[in-house]
This record gives sequence, C-alpha cells and structure tokens, in this order.
Amino acid sequence: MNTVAGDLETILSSGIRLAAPLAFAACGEYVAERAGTLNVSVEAMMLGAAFCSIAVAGLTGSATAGLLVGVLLGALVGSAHGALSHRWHVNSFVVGLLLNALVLGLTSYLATVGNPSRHQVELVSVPGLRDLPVLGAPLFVERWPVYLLLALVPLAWWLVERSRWGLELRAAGENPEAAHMTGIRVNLRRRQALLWCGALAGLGGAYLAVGEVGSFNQNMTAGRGYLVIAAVIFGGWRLGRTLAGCAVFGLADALRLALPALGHTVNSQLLISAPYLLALLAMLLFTTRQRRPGALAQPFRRTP
Amino acid sequence: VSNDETATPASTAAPGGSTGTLLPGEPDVNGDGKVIIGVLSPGDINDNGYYQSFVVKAEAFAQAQGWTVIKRGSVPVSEALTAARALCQQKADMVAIGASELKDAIPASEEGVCAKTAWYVPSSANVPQTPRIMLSSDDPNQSMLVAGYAAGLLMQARNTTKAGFVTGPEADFTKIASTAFLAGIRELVPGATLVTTYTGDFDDSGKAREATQAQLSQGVGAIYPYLGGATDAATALANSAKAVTLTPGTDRCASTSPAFDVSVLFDPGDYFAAALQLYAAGKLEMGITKTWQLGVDPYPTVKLCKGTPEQNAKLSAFIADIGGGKIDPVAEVRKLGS
Amino acid sequence: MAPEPAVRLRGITKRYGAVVACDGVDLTLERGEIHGLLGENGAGKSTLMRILLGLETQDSGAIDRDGRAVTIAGPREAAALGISMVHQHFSLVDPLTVWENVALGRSGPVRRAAERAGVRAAAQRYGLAIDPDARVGTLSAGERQRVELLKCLRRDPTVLIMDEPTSVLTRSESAELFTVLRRVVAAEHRAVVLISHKLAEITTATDRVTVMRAGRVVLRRATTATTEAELAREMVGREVTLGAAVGVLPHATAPASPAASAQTALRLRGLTARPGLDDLCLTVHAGEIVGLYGAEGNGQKSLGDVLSGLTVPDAGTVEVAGASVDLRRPGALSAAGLGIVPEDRHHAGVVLDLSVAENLVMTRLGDVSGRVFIDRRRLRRRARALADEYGITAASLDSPLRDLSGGNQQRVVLARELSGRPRVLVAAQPSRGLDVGAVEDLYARLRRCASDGIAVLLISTELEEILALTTRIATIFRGRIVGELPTAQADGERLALLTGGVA
Amino acid sequence: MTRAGPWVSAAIVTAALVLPGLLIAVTGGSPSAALRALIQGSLGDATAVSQTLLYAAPLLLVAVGACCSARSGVFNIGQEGQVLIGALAGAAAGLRLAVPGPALLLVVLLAAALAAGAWAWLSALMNRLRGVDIAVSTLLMTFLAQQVVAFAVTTPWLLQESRLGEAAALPQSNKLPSGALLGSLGDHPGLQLNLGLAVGVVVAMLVAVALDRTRWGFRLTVAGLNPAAARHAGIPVAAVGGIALAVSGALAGMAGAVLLASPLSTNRLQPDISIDIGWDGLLVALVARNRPLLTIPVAGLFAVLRAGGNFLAATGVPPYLVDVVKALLTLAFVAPAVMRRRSVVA
Ligand SMILES: Nc1ncnc2c1ncn2[C@@H]1O[C@H](COP(=O)(O)OP(=O)(O)OP(=O)(O)O)[C@@H](O)[C@H]1O
Ligand SMILES: Nc1ncnc2c1ncn2[C@@H]1O[C@H](COP(=O)(O)OP(=O)(O)OP(=O)(O)O)[C@@H](O)[C@H]1O
Ligand SMILES: [Mg+2]
Ligand SMILES: [Mg+2]
Repeated sequence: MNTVAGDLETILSSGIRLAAPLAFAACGEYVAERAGTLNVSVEAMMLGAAFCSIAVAGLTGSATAGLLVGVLLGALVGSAHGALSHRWHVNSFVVGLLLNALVLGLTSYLATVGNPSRHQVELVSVPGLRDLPVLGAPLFVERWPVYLLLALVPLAWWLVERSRWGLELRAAGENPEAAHMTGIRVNLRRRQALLWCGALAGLGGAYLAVGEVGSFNQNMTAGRGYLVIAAVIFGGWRLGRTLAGCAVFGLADALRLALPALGHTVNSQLLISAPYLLALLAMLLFTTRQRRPGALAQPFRRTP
Repeated sequence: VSNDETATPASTAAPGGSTGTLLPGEPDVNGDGKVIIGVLSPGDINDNGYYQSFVVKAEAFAQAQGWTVIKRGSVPVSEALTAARALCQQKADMVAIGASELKDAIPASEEGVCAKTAWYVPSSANVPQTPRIMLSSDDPNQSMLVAGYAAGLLMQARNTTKAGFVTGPEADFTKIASTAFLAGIRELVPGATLVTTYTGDFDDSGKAREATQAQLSQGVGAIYPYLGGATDAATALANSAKAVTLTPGTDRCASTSPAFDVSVLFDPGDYFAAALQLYAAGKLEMGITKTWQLGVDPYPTVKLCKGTPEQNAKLSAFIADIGGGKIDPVAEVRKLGS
Repeated sequence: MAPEPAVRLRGITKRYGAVVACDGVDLTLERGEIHGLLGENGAGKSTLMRILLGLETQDSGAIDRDGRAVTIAGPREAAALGISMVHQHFSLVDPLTVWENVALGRSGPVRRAAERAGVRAAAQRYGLAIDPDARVGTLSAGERQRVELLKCLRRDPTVLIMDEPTSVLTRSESAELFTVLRRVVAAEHRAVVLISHKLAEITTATDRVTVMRAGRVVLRRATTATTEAELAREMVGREVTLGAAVGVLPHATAPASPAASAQTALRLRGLTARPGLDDLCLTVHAGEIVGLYGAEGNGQKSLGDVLSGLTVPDAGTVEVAGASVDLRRPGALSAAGLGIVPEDRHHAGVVLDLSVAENLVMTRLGDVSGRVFIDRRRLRRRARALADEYGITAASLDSPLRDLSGGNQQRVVLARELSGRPRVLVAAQPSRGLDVGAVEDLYARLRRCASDGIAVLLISTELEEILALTTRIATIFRGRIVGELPTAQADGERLALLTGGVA
Repeated sequence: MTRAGPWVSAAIVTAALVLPGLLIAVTGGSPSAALRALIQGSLGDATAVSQTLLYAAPLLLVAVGACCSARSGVFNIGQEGQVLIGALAGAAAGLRLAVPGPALLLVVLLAAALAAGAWAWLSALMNRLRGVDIAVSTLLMTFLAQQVVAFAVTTPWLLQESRLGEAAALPQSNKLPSGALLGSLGDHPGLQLNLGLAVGVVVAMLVAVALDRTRWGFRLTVAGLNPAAARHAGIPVAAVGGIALAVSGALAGMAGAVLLASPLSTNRLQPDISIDIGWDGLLVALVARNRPLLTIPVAGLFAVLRAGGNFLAATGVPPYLVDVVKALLTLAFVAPAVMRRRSVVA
C-alpha cells in the first residue's frame, strides 16, 4: 500500500472529496457573479443546506430526500438574498454578511434541539474504470451526487454562454442600463441567478453533510463559502478555471491533511492559508480584469 | 528588552487546600432565595463530548436540586470577561468556567458585580490561584499516558505498531496530549510510531475525515480523534476501517454509532459534579485547588469498552501504579514521548 | 376612410417633481414618413419617446397604435407592438459581440448560426457593413451606431425611433444613414421618428416636423413649408443669431481671423498611443483657431485623453508655450496653461454629484484654499463670479451639477477651464448635444478666446462648425495628420478626400 | 424610491423585530423580558453603559476608516483582518519595546495603525500593479491575517505566552504591561469612560473635518465620485485611493489596538481578539452612509446591540438565538437606511 502510486491515490481521492462541495457551489456563484452579484452569502446557503439535509434525512430516513431539501433551502436563502438586495435594494454585502450570521446562529441553535442520526448517500463506483491505476479510485468511486457534476457543469456553462437567459444575464452583469433599455428585467435576472446560485451552493452544503460526513455539527462549512468566492476570482470569471481553482484548493487541503501521515511536517498556518494565498497569487499573475463583469457588485435601480 | 515579567505569575496555590474560605450562605451565596449556576464554555456545548458533558452533568445535578442553570457555549476567548460579568449581573450564585481557555474571565471575580458569587475554574496548572476562585486541576500527562497504554494493549492484540492522532489547531496542549499518548503506547509497543495531524479546526468534520482517511490509508491501526464537533465524523470513518478508537474525555462505551474501544475519562463534568455536591452541602471553599489524581480519585481514568479480563487487569495495574506513585507520568512521557 | 396613423399620442403629460418634462403633448406618426422632432436641451423629446417605448409611464394621456388604445409596459411590449428605438445613450453591452447585442433585443432560443446570418443579411440589405463577431467594445462610434440600428431593425419594427443618431457621425456617415432610413420608409412603409439638433438634417431628411419647447408642442408643419430660421426661432423662443448657429447657415460668416501671431502656443510632436495615435504632429499658434477634422474613431478620442491627462502616450511630447510638459505628472497640462473641454463631459469634465460651485473650482483648488483647509467663502465668491461671467443659470450654486441642463453643464466646464487664463484651449466636440441657443453662446466664447490671444484647438466631426470657426484645418486619419490647409481654401470635397486618407 | 418603498422597509423592520420575539417565545422564553434584558444590559446602569461605550470605541474607529476608503471609491471589506494585524503589531510593540509608561500606549497605537495601514495598502499596491480587485483582495487577506495571528501566538519565539513550568502555553501572548493600557477618563462611580472612546470620537471628528473641509478630503471625494475627472483635475487617483485605503486600514488597526489595550479584552493578543468588530464596523459605516459624524450614533447603536446581546445570553436565552436576534435587528436598522438612498457600494 505504501507505494508512491498509493499515496498519490490517497491524496487525489481526498482532494476530490474536499473539492466537490466547493465545485457545486462554485457553479452557482459563477452564475451569480456573471449576473453582477458578488454574493457573499454562499456560506449561509451551504451551512443552511447542510443542516437541513441531515435534519430531513433523519426525519425521512432517506439521505437523498435530505439532499433535495438541502437544495431547496439553499435556493430559499438565495431568493431571500435576491429579494433584499435586488428588489428592495439593501446593500448586497450587508445582506450577505447578515445572512451568514443569521444562518450560523439558527443552525447552531437548532442543532442543539434534535439529536439526528447518521445518514450518508450511497457510494457508487463505475465498473471497469474504478480498477484503473492511480486515477481509478479517486475518479470512479464516489458518493453518487459527485457524478451530478458531470451534468451540472456543462449545464451551467450552457445556461450562461448559450441560452437566451444567459445572454440576458450577462448583459445584466456587464451593463445593466443597456440591458434595461433593451427590455431585459435586470433585477429579475439577478434574482434568478441568485436562486440558481442558492440551489447549487445548497447542493454543495448538503453533499458535505449527507455525502461526505454523514452528520451535522456547528459551523461545519467553516468558511468554505468564502473559498468559493476566491475560486471564482481565481478562475477569472471563467467556469473551467473556476473549477480548476476548486480542484487546486481541494488538493492543497488534501495534501496538507495527508502529509503528516506520509511522514512530512509543514507549518499548519501556512497550509491553512494556502488557498487564499493561491487565489491572490493567481490574481497577481494572470490579468483577470478583462473578464470581470462590468457591473459586478453594482446595484441597479430603474430610476436613477 | 522584553516585558516578560508580564507573563502569568506562577501559581501560589497552597497544597491541601487548608487555606480556603467558605462563602456564607452557600449555595445561595447572594441570598436572593434562588440558586443560579452560570456556565460558560469556550466550545460547542452540543459536541457530544468534552464541552457538552460539562454542561450536561451540571444541569442534571442542578435539576435534582431545583437550581437554575444558565449555560452559554462557544464563548470567544476574548469575550470571556464580558460574558462572566453579564452572568454576575444575572445574580448567578456560582460562575463555572467550562475550560481553562476561558481563564481570562477570572478577573471579573474581583469586581464589584461579582462580589457575591462562587467561582469554579478547571485548570491544567496554567491558572493562577486567587482567593476568590476554586480551581480544579488534573495533569493531562496522566490521562493521555494511560490512554496510550490502553491503546497499546489493543494494538498489541491486533499486531499493529502505527497509531494516529487527529486534532484541531497546532497548540501547546494538543502537542502535549499527542506526546503523552505516544509515550503510553510505547510502554507496551516500544517501536510504535504516531502520526499527528492538525486539521486547524476541532469542528470541521470534512477535514477531520480526510485527515483520518489519510492516516488509515497509511495503515494506522489506532486512531485518537482528539476533536470537538468533528469527533463523531472521524470516529465513524475509523470504525469502518476497524481501527482502535478512543474518546476525547467522556465515557461513550455505550455508543454504537460511532463505536469507541477506549473511553478516556477526563470529563470536566465529573469534576464539576463533585464540586457541586460539596457546594450543595455548603462545603465548597474558594481559594483552593483540587487536583484530581489518576489512580487515586475516581477521575480521570481510562477504561476499555470491550477489554478481555487480562487486558483490563493490566490497565488497572498500570493505573494503580501511577496512583501509587510507582510510575511518574511526566518522566515516562519525557522518556518515551519523542 | 383614411388609414389610421401608425401611432397617435394624445395629451401625454409627465412630471418629474417640479419639472414638467411633457405637458399635454399630441403627436401623430404616419406610416411611410420620417417625422422630425426638434427642441432645445430638456424640451422633453427623449422623455416622450421613452414613454412611447414603455421605459417611463405617463402621468396622463393615451397612446393609440393603428387606432387601438394600448398600454405599453416596457420595451418588450413595445417591440411586440412593432415599436423600437435607437437610444441616445447606453444600449449596447461592450463585452458582447455584435450578433449577441443584436440578439439581445429578441426572444426565443439563441440560434447562433441563424443570428449571425440574420445580422449579415440585414447588414447587406440596409447597407450597414459590420462583422457580426466583432466585440462591440472595439468598434468606432459610427460602427456602434450601425449596430444600434441593426439591433433595432432586426426586431422588424413598423415604428422606428431614432434619438440623436447622428450626433457622433461624420457628414458622410449621416448621409448614409439617411439613405437607409429613406429606403426603410419608402420601400417598407415604416414610420420613423428622427430627433436631432441639427436643423440642416431635419430640413433635408424629414417629411414632417414637430418642435417642442419646455414640454409643449409649439410648431407642427410639413418640412417643405418651413425654414431653418423659423425652426430655430420656435425652438428657442426668440431670434437666433443665425451666423453662429452652424447648421442653420453653413457658410454664413467667415471667421474673424486675427493675424495669427507667429508665436507657437501648442506643439504636439510625434504623439503615439496604442490604439489611436500614430506619430501625430501639430502646432497651434496663439490667437488662432485650428480645426482638427476627421471621421469619428480616427484618434480624436485618444488625443483628447492625452490632452486631458487621462492617458500617457507611448511616445511623443506636448509643448505648451515652448516648454515640454511631463505628461506623467497629474495636472501638469493644466498647470502648464492648457485648458480642455473634453469630448464626454460626464466622463472626464465634471463630477455630477458635486455642487456647481465645487465643479467650477475643481482644477484650481489652490486659489480658494490655504495649505490645508478650503475657504468656503472664497470658494463661493469665486464660483459666483464665474457663474455671472459665463451666464450659468442654476437654481443654486450649491445644488449638484446633475441638476443643470446640458448647455449649462458645458458652460461650467468652459468657465472653469478658462478661469485659469490658459494659453491653449482644446475643445473636443464642444457642441455635441447642445441646442441652438447654447451653441450660439459657445461659438461666441470660442471666438472671444482667440481674439484674446488664446490658441484654440477645435476637435470636431462637424464640417460646418470647422468651416465657420477656424482659420486653419488639419485632417486626421488613423491617428495621423494627413493634411493641413487654410480654411479659406477648404471645401467639402477636398476635406472629404483628405479625411478618407487619400492625400 | 418606488411607491412600495416605505411599505417594504416597514415590512422588513417588522419582520426583523417580530421574528426574534417569536423565536424566543417558541423556545419558552419571554420576548418582553428579553427586550428588557437587551436594554438593561446595554443602558440599564452604569456598568452596562460602560460596557456599551467600550464596544463603541473600536466600532467607531473601524467605521470611520471605512468611510474614508468608501469616499475615495475604494471598497475595503477586509477590516476584520486589519483589526487583527493592528492588534498583532500593537502587542508586539507593547511587549517588545522598552518605552516607559504612557508613551508606550502611544507607541502601541501607532504601531497598530502603521502595520494595519501597510497591510491594507498592499491591496492598493496589488491593484496598482496587476489590477487585482480591492474588495476581493482585502477579503482574502482577512483569512491570511487570521493565520498570521494564529502563527504568532503559537510560536514561542514570536508572541506565544511564556510557559509556566510543565503546563501548556495557551495560544495567546503575554499580558501587556500596564503602561500600554487604555485607562479610564475621570473618576465616575461605577461608570467607566475609557480613553479608547475618546480616541474614537476625536478621530471621527478629525476625519469629518478632513473629508469635508480640507483640500485632501476634496481631492479624495472627487477621486471617488469621478476618477476620470479627478485625473484631469490633476489628482493622482490611484495614489489618493491607496492612501485612503491605508488610512482605513490604519484606523481598523487602531481599533485592534484599542481592543487589545482596553478592558474589552484581557490585554493579551488572542486569535479571536477581533470578535467580529471589523465586520460590524463595516456595517456601521454602511448604515451611516459613509458620513464620519453619523458613525458616532450608529456605532453607539451597534454597541448597544452587542452589550445587550451579551447580557441577553446571560439570562438564559440560548446564545445562538442571541446571534440570530442581533442579525435580525441589524437588518431592521440597515434596511430602511440603505433603501433611502442608492446603495453606497459602487
Ligand atoms: N407599486 C408597487 N407595488 C409593489 N411593489 C412595487 C411597486 N413598484 C415597485 N415595486 C417593487 O419594487 C421593486 C424595485 O423596482 P425597480 O424598478 O428598482 O426594479 P425592477 O427593475 O422593476 O425589477 P425587475 O427587473 O424585476 O422588473 C420592483 O421589482 C417591485 O417588486
Ligand atoms: N428621470 C428623470 N428624473 C428627473 N427629471 C428628468 C428625468 N428625465 C428627464 N428629466 C427632466 O425632464 C426634462 C426633459 O428631459 P428630456 O431628456 O426628455 O429632454 P430632451 O428634449 O431629450 O433633451 P436633450 O436634447 O438634451 O436630449 C428635463 O428637464 C430633464 O431634466
Ligand atoms: Mg441566589
Ligand atoms: Mg434627449
């Protein structure tokens, strides 16, 4: 077992498991940012969904039901954010920070009320492929929601780049005045994008709970939402690179957690901050400005 | 030039506790006709472990006595002082601190608002004694050394020499715990090695599981999840690989999902319950330190959940040796821990 | 029975607080006509059209479409009714491609190939050559105008509204546009509304004309039955010195040509900035007005940016009164004695949220403050003096500049730039968007500057303006000066040749 | 403002006020008692008022700084990290420099301001060099700051507490010498007026004057409102923005030093010493619509919520619910204020 290939396999599979929740949420945050919202409530969406998924799995006995309700809860947080910031024009950063505090408080409180049991969705492995050397186990033995990424990533890309909804969404994110003049309901598109973002971030949070861990504990997302924002920036507002960013963050964490077992010691503070350092470095090295949505984080109101 | 004289002054605790003061009117110290126990904890008081047990034991005892318990978890270290003051303002008769991380609350005991309160503070010898608080202390070297010994017994039986220690931040007390744990294993398995992984967060289940997974992949046969909220998630994974598992502080031998092989009991709730018993009887003195001795007092202790009689006997003997002073845990750790 | 008009607006009224933008306006648009809509800045033209497009809701009044009363909730509904508009500002999304921008106004799934083909076909049909895959942000103003028009036409509207479409176009580009519009009207029987400040355009391109003043219709006439002079008078509500109002009488007055002293006030040497300027050299002497003429998008904007201190050129120098200016130092140009009325005053000329007074002293803060503190009293006194001198009308000098009309905003910029007693004044497209009255005033001031010995560089795409004001004309093409000649020797044909880059 | 505006804000405020009460009622508490506790704990007596004023000081400093940067068109959301860096530098200066008595306090405040200002200015530098978005880089650097402080207090040769015999050293620094601490102003029975608040109020007034009355403030405002016009007017926009960001960071850092040196903390550097003051201070500035003088009452309001919330937790309301209540009440304050005008974040 203690071969280089074996070690690599360990780190790879661990990295993918750590990256998956980020990847789901990043597919959502990417869409929200293209529509012009720098959404900081991803953390709330993920944490709320993680809690709900375990709670519902406990009630129904079905981890899948939990996963679905998690998605719904994420979408609910997204629509709350959307209504507050793109209907009633409360500053979006404020809404995000407050939602994060609110959901952290509520889930921490509710977690003290019940005593939920452990629930986990099934592990699915792809016959044949799972036996590939090195890559087999990391890529083809996963909890089933991970395979959803295969459909969701192209879907997110298609929605943004190819559909009319996405075209209008991009226009809303780049130049809301022009979009409005053309008859596009800018704030509606932004709310819809947040809804999608919430659903996917919810999926990410729910996957963390009923997929990987099997239980909920206080603040179990521990800042993953902020990491997702970093990933979108790391990716320079391109979906592919955003997902690459998630993979890098996941692998960096996996490496950090596996290194002691492999007999190495590295400063833990340095490694914990690695994803943030990487995102900053990426921004310094690649000029990502060009792809930044022109109206990112700028509210739009019809009457100036 | 350094201002190091500002380091915490050395403890001036008098041994034996004969210099303690008894508060008038115990348990209703403030004489308002009600007994209110205020509990502050730095951690998640629903972690199924260390922090929770402190609160649970206090609540159970207080309920039986008809007292009120106000509990507050996840108190940031830097807000300890304010939180303690607020408890005094609520007319608490006793302020109990869940763990020594919150020792910064102690200065409140000297303030006017807290003039009529009893104080209970657990300590790992890093809290200075003052006349207004009762300290309860144990030596983590003892319980961790014995935890390692117990793990060593089971590792011997399974013929494994590799153990793992998964914990949160890389801090002095986690380092000390891991060193003593290794020393304990080496009492029985001289060539044993210990992998220690710091996830950075006692409560991040996802990362704790990955750290555990990495250790399991390296063939580790015993895992000590020295964690908070993430304990169960990591233990569940270790169960699936049939590794030996230990509890961080409480007795969870009855638990099946996840399951533990060793209960390491340095449960602050047990120490606290003992103090509350004295308190109810009006005999709890301030200004003294109660030091809990493994092998002498009922706690701390270590027990095997499914140990063979032979294993149980060996463990009991080891504990008795420490209690009887035949074995000096600190010396053992120094000898075997590195 | 006569066919119902395409659109009939009845008694439209729209108030913004105290301002009555439209006051009981009636307007009828017939199929097969180009309808001119004229009026001073702030007369309510755009507001009226925005109501027709559903971007604003009228306070009272009704809209009939082909004889049926309709309510229009937004551009989508308007498009469904066959009403479409080319806007005065903002309606293209720069990072998107041409075909994406065109597709943006439509509905249904996005079929990329079909959209591209559609853009190409429409471009062919209306003679609006454009690459469907170009990013709009990289296009010149003329090209962008084409995209706007294509976007509009692709919706196949029966009523087409054009709000000041020619303000950024050269004369030949405008002429092309009118040919297209004429074709659209004659062959396809659509109705077109054309809003413009250029009287000459209105008289040549439209069939009927409506003049608005302060929210009310003051004149309604067949174009052939009116004159430019009458239109100008109705717009402003008084006689206009026609000589100054270019577009009314193009070659009316020869410029007051002072004997240009030999003293060189401004010398541009080998200015190169990517993209835009390519080794541009030009000199302007004290007391003369030099016109820089050329089609939009040939580097005028880059030159304006360099002379505003917004960009540092890759190579070349700017000398003011013989001394080379360090262009990397912010404010160096202003300190050296160069004032500029920038092309886009909202972008670089003024701060809309600051008060009128603050805008007036912005570049010369030292005059109204000590080493640290600003002296409010001195600031207000100075602003008052400038406002009086330049005839700036504002409710209060402390109200935000945003509240001022375009003409008054332009006066603020001019007053500020001239308050520093510059040796050189650069005016980039200074009359753009201004009404006849404001233009009249502007020209008089530019002439006064020249006679006071200031060197004036007039960057413009308006041939009439150049011919009327300047003593010398330089033509710019692809960032270079391609020809220079005294205005007296210039005529449209020669200049057209030069600006085509043939010289 | 749409016709629905007043209704919507009324609805948000009502929801934000009613929801906490409902939650408390559902968990068996009494909403009116909770409200009483909230007020009692923040304004009820001299001790409570002292506590509120203690919280107000760092909130005020952070918020005034946020006003500076927002006015210059730079959006800084990394105050939480800047507070930490300030506390770190303050602790290092206080523990390592041999400066006598009260001068040490000055050194601590200055060191904190300088270090945090430089830390924030790094974001401006990254923006200048590579166009890195400032809001984003300041956010990311908050997480770096957390690790930097964690590293400092767990590393013996840096700031970790000196060890007591065999016992574990906690992740914190030694206690600051008394000369570095912020004392009380005057002698009032029960009431504690900490010097920190005086620092905060004076800074707020200075900044208000600087922004509205000086050439520097004018240039900064112009740069924020219209960078192109500013450049044309000879204002070095990037430099002005960088300075504003540095000032914002410096004030946040000073807030860190105030946390460190006032009775709010135990006068030791600890990883969580910032207790969300950075985030809350940012909210204060947003609610006060970036007007430095307005931040004074708004910071007071937030301090009331904090002190009252602490007290509420001590009455037996589950502490997590207190966080929920605080978030909802903040929303109630933020919603109508922000709605009245276009949001300040551009
Ligand atoms: N009269 C009204 N009654 C109720 N709600 C209203 C009213 N007017 C406006 N609103 C609400 O206020 C919101 C803000 O209006 P605003 O014009 O800024 O956004 P919008 O562009 O209309 O949003 P969308 O893009 O969804 O159309 C609207 O979305 C609407 O929900
Ligand atoms: N959204 C608005 N809020 C307040 N006032 C407005 C608004 N839109 C227009 N106005 C005012 O209504 C009047 C008419 O403006 P409008 O834009 O229709 O003029 P215009 O004839 O198009 O002028 P221009 O020739 O400068 O384009 C002006 O006084 C303007 O200030
Ligand atoms: Mg009592
Ligand atoms: Mg108009």
